[in-house]
Amino acid sequence: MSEATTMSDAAETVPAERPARFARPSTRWLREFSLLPAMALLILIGFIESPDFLTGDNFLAMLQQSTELSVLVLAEALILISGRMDLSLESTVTLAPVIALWLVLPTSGNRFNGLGFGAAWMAIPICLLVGAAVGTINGFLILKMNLNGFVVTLGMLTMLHGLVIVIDGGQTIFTLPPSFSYLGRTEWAGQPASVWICGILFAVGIVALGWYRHGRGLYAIGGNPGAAKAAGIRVERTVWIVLIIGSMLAAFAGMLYTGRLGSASASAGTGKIFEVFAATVIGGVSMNGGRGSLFGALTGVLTLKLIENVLTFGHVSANDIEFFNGVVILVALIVSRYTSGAAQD
Amino acid sequence: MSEATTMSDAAETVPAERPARFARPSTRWLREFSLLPAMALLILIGFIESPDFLTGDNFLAMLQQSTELSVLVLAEALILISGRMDLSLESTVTLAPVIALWLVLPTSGNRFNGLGFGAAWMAIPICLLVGAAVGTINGFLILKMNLNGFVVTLGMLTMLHGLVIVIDGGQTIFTLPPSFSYLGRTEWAGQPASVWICGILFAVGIVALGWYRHGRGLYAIGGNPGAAKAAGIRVERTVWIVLIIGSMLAAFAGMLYTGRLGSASASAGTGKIFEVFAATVIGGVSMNGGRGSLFGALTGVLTLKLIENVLTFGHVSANDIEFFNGVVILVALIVSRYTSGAAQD
Amino acid sequence: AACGRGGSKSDSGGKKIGIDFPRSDSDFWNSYAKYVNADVKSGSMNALPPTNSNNKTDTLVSNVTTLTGQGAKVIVMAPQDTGAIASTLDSLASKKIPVVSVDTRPDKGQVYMVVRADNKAYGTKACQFLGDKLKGTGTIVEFEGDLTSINGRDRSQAFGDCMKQNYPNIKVEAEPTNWVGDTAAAKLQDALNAGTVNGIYMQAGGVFLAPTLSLLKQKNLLVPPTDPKHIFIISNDGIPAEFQAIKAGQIDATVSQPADLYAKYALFYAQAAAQGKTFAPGPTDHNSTIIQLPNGLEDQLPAPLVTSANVDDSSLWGNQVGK
Amino acid sequence: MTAHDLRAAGDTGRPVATAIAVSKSFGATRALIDVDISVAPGEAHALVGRNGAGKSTLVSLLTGLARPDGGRILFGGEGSPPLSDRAAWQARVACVYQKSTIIPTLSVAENLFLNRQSDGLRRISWKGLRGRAADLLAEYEIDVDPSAAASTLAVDQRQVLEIARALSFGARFIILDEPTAQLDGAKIAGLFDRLRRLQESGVAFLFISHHLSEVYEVCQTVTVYRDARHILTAPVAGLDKDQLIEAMTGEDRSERAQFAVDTYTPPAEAKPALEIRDLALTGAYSAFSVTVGEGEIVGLAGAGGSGVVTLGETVAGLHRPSAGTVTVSGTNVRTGSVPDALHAGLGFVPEDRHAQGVVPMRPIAENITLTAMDRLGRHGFFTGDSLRRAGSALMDRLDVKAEGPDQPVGALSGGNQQKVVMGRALANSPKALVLIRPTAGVDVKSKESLLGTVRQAADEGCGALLVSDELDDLRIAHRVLVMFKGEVVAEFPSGWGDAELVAAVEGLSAGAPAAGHAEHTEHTEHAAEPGTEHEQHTLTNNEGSGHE
Ligand SMILES: Nc1ncnc2c1ncn2[C@@H]1O[C@H](COP(=O)(O)OP(=O)(O)OP(=O)(O)O)[C@@H](O)[C@H]1O
Ligand SMILES: Nc1ncnc2c1ncn2[C@@H]1O[C@H](COP(=O)(O)OP(=O)(O)OP(=O)(O)O)[C@@H](O)[C@H]1O
Ligand SMILES: [Mg+2]
Ligand SMILES: [Mg+2]
Repeated sequence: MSEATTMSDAAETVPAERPARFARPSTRWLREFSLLPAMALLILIGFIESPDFLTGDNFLAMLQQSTELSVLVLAEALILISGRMDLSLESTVTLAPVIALWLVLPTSGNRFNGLGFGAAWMAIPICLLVGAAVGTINGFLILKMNLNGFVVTLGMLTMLHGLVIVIDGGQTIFTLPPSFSYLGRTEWAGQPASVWICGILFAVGIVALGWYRHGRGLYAIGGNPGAAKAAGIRVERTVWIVLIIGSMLAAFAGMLYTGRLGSASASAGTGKIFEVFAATVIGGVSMNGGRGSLFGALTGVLTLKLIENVLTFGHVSANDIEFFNGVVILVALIVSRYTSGAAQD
Repeated sequence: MSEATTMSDAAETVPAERPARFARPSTRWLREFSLLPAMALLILIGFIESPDFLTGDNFLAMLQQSTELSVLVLAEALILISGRMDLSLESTVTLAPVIALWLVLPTSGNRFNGLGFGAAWMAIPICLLVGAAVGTINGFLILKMNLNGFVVTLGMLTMLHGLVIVIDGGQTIFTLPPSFSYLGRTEWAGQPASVWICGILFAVGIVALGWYRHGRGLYAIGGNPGAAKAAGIRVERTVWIVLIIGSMLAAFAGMLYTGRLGSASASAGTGKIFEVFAATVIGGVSMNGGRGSLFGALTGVLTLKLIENVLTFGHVSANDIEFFNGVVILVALIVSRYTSGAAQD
Repeated sequence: AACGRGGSKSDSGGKKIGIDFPRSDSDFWNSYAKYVNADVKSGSMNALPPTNSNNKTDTLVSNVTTLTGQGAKVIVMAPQDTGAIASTLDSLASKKIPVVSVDTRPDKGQVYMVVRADNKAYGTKACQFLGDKLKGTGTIVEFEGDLTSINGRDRSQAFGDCMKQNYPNIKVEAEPTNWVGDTAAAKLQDALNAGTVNGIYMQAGGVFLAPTLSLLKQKNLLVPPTDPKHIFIISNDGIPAEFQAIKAGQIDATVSQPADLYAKYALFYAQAAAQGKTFAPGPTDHNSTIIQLPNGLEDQLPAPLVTSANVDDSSLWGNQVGK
Repeated sequence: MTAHDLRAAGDTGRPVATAIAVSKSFGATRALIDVDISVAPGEAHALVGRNGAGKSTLVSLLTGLARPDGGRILFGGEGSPPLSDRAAWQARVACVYQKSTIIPTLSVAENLFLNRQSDGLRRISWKGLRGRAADLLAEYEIDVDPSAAASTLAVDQRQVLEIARALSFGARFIILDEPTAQLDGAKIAGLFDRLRRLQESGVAFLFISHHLSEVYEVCQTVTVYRDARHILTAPVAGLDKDQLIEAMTGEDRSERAQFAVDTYTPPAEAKPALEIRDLALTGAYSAFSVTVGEGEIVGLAGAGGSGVVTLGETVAGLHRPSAGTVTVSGTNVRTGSVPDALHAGLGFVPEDRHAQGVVPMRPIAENITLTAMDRLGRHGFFTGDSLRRAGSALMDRLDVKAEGPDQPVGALSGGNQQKVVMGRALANSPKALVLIRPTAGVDVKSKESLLGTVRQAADEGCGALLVSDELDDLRIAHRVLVMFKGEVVAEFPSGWGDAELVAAVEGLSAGAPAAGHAEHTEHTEHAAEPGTEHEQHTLTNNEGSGHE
């Protein structure tokens, strides 16, 4: 991944073979939609498999189950577009709610006793603050101390997960303040609140990245930090803000997750970061920065979810399911490679 | 991750800081040794903690426990230096021995029955062949179909792990051919055979990368694939070979692992790939290709092992151990950042 | 008063049963799945094809949604993360869908029946066995499971409490391993380097057995119990490999976690739930006790201690699977 | 094939390299259509054409990096080797590519001997390699440590390294694709010297450059391509510069804009557009002051290492100076901040198009409006339409040739990319401009159009500080300051003679401190005698302009 402080990555080098993808202008937009054929195929398979597949209930369930992953993918997509990466999002998902609960829950009366600090409604702002703090620390280590972003966030991944266990002793916390449970349970206009919120977040993100000055700036930063700097974009500050927003989104995902599952624990998000990357990159966001769209990333999430759902409806035997999961991911990749007509990066 | 077939990705020309007009004697070599101070610190802490720490037995044990990780790190370092990455090594570690056992073990008489195909000694060559096959497939998907290396190997990671379960039905295989157990148990000249082999592999790798044209070619490819091509290096072929060698090394690591643990199962290597990356990148190998050394990567492995060992000897409580692990990794990173004096990438 | 299997032949009232397997990469759960599949195939039941949640709560939650979407009226599951399933249980309860939980006891949320061996008893049995063999002194290495799982916590806690109470002179080195065999082997090697080890308690034979034996073999410590260098080992699970090791004198005992009974009684209670039967705390007709939980009932199945004396008992599930 | 054979072939007139009716397309783009070229032994053959004419594409075909779609390539009358046999290609042709093929992570020595560090499967002797590299560097009078990492070299040093490497193969045919774009006068003179000597020993060259004066200086034959087609091949001697430019552009010379530059007479109540007071950066330049009036263009000339580029970058906010102030049209700028300079009304064209200029994968419209996105709509929001409209307007103004505003900048030829960078500087209607080498690597026609844009901006009231060492650029300035080793040593009003300006740039003018001369010889990294070298260089430029 490119580090914004070096100008070297985005610059092109060397003779011959400029990428052929620029030849026809139309194909560039295909990148955003390149997963749609794969998705259509999956839906067709699901439709053939079971009459219960193509139902509003099933699709709604899929959406609801994808909310946290979507929010995380939104965060990672923003970070990747700016030319960075953050592995520690996975731990922030668990850490932020646990710290919020720990501070807010009363000092006695439950299996897990908190510090009774502040009112119950403060759980949500505290949770977001924890996210912001994690992002700030990551930004400091990466941008100010010039440490490698991959290893820093890998170290943070371990440390923050460990911190959850230090705080909750490895137990699950069941006592949730009403604000958390509200998010997990309420419906607005017949749909789960989390689906609405997630939709709104994506809409805001898509608008900001498409039609807002600072959003467009992220592409410039990820595409060529040196050029962005010379054009008057505050590269370091912007990247730092993106890291903070990313971690706050992860904290928010943690809130949704806690609300939906009705509990918070260290084991909640384990291994999720792989899924996050898979969805983001399948969705066309480049690991090298500067390329990709949030809409594409969203199709990435939905594709993974569809794969899982189709395999479940297909009654693939328990022993074979992971194998087929991998196979279908690779097939989806190949299909999207040929619909977009471009080499992936 | 840069793709060798496009020439534009690799780092180019202008470094962030304007270079001095007359190049200073280079500090590049510090990069290789930058972890040594952190290691010395860890050893000091261990020495203070317990008289059992600074003993030949303990260090030998650490070495032996690091053999498989080292071999994997060797593989990943080669791949990263050539400007690629491979996540599927983790699954190859389990898949290769399981397929070898499945083919070789007799058709009856054990709880896990194989195909009885070929003699028991063939387990080792088959295992390596499986590794080669995985590398070949990865190379084909990445180089010939131009798919993104990160997602391809992520898909393969899932698929191959799934394949292990398809083959062994999720059971642990306890019956090992003598060749496997030999590797895990024998001592040569008083040291475990695996430690010797691992040492030899690293020595070969260090010599090849340091003193042979084809080894140096990897740095050129990772540093600027277009330039490497222009200089007459067969970029695509070389990268493919590196991917194959990497997977074969992973298969070999799987063999050592199976031999040492006395059994093979799908769950054996889970999550190891994170450790592999942590060790490799802490050891100074760049995720952007073209930079880093095998010796450095080895110090990365040993540092991680030392951290674990020091924490064990320090009798850190079970709840706190992961937290401290993360903290110490970050501290080691910072120390090595300031000893090497260079920004990390 | 508990019911016998009397009603098991009758049909389940046409109500579909949805079954989710927790993971497919361990011997124990594989055996469990085999027993369940055999029972399902044998006909008497109206079960949907089982799903697999691969040790992920998320997948479990969505599998449950899918199963109920397909019309399941009873759910059999084995939530590995016993906390994170709470609101799923709540929502199932609100749909009046009873849940049978296998092996793990959900921390919160209504369950119809938990089918589970008493994990605390595992820890206690292991403690007593080792305590007796070591005659109250020595050093024991304990491979703890994942502390975020209730089974790991129960076993560790019971073992630790019992040791503290009954054998204060035995030093217990509890090593967190997260159920990873490799980690266990490394910790054991460290412990052996640091001094003598007289006993080992491994909380899961499936993952810890082979690495432990392999290491001991390398260190020439696999010696018969008569040898003073012998390390007494007790395991948990009851898989065939453990029985083999007991017969070979490599380990001394294991607690058999009855995969067959888990499967049998999971389905039994699922059918009972479909038929609307109810149960009350107390002893059952199959050598177990139903106890009251805050959120339901738990049938605590017997988990026999297996030593060289009874390792050939054909009623043990480890002697029935494969060969 | 031995050198003797080749010489013999030359005697019989058989060309060292021939391309017969080769074509090459990239997707829908036709880069070459049935073009020919033939390079005779011992000949220096120039290939010229506008940006995107297909010159570099021909180079990649001639060096075996790409396969022609049609047509044949011959070496010494024989068919070309298969693409996979790189060694055979390298034996026939050596090349300095337009884009850097230096690998920044490797040492200088290793870069010089990449993939030939040792023979076959032999072990590399690092000591031997460093020795060989030191010899080569000494031979080419390059003063760098062979064991330094290539990433620590300056751009021009890398370019010299590339040239030395290409020449070191001992091939009888050498291609140089814009080798001089990154070099200053002294180094160019050195290079030409060496080329002439090699040529005398029978080596043939294919020389690509946008500096037509260089073509006249070193080449005997010139081939012109235009829009992927072959236009003409003729002896240089019989072709004057106007004819050559006409062949390249397909337009009559008389239609081309001419810049008559007058002395600057400030308008009645003109405020200064850009005022720099006592600006200094330790180690780079000291106490620099200048006032650029509205509509005035001030040239700032300086050789490599003189500090002019760093000065320009400081004014634009890329560095924080150790002292001094910058005022744009009366507004005091917080130094060291690009956004502040931008906000005060400063437009900036950076030195390096690739590293600081364009974001290659993003559309033209986005690149060209990057400095002015907040003006596209309210509160920072804008629509795709307004972006495209603003982009198109700027593209029209700069005469950017492209499929449309949505095309990624990376797909444009170098000249058009440079226009985008210039457009970016003009996008926020600046009151003052800082331009660093704004025409680097740009063809004659585009150069004129770029400079025309600068003039136009000045005529509309914008003040400009033009940092460059190209005489053609500086010709549009009302006055030129010359900096040497961080100090302003001379100032010329318009109408300066090339010779005096070049002399000042090289530190030889009357105003230059005496000590400057002595240091200078060390600085230009030439071991040659200073006197002859400078004479030659001055001559070079005189000769060049003589053709105008
Ligand atoms: N790999 C490629 N993919 C797509 N188009 C390409 C590629 N290489 C070159 N082109 C296009 O082919 C045309 C010729 O390009 P080329 O680089 O040969 O021009 P040039 O004459 O060398 O220009 P300049 O003077 O700017 O270097 C241009 O339109 C360019 O955009
Ligand atoms: N930010 C800075 N701080 C300190 N010294 C600097 C800085 N930037 C450049 N220098 C030094 O100032 C001197 C002049 O460098 P500069 O790059 O400005 O010259 P230049 O005219 O651009 O030369 P070239 O043609 O080689 O690019 C050099 O010795 C350089 O190392
Ligand atoms: Mg060119
Ligand atoms: Mg410069």
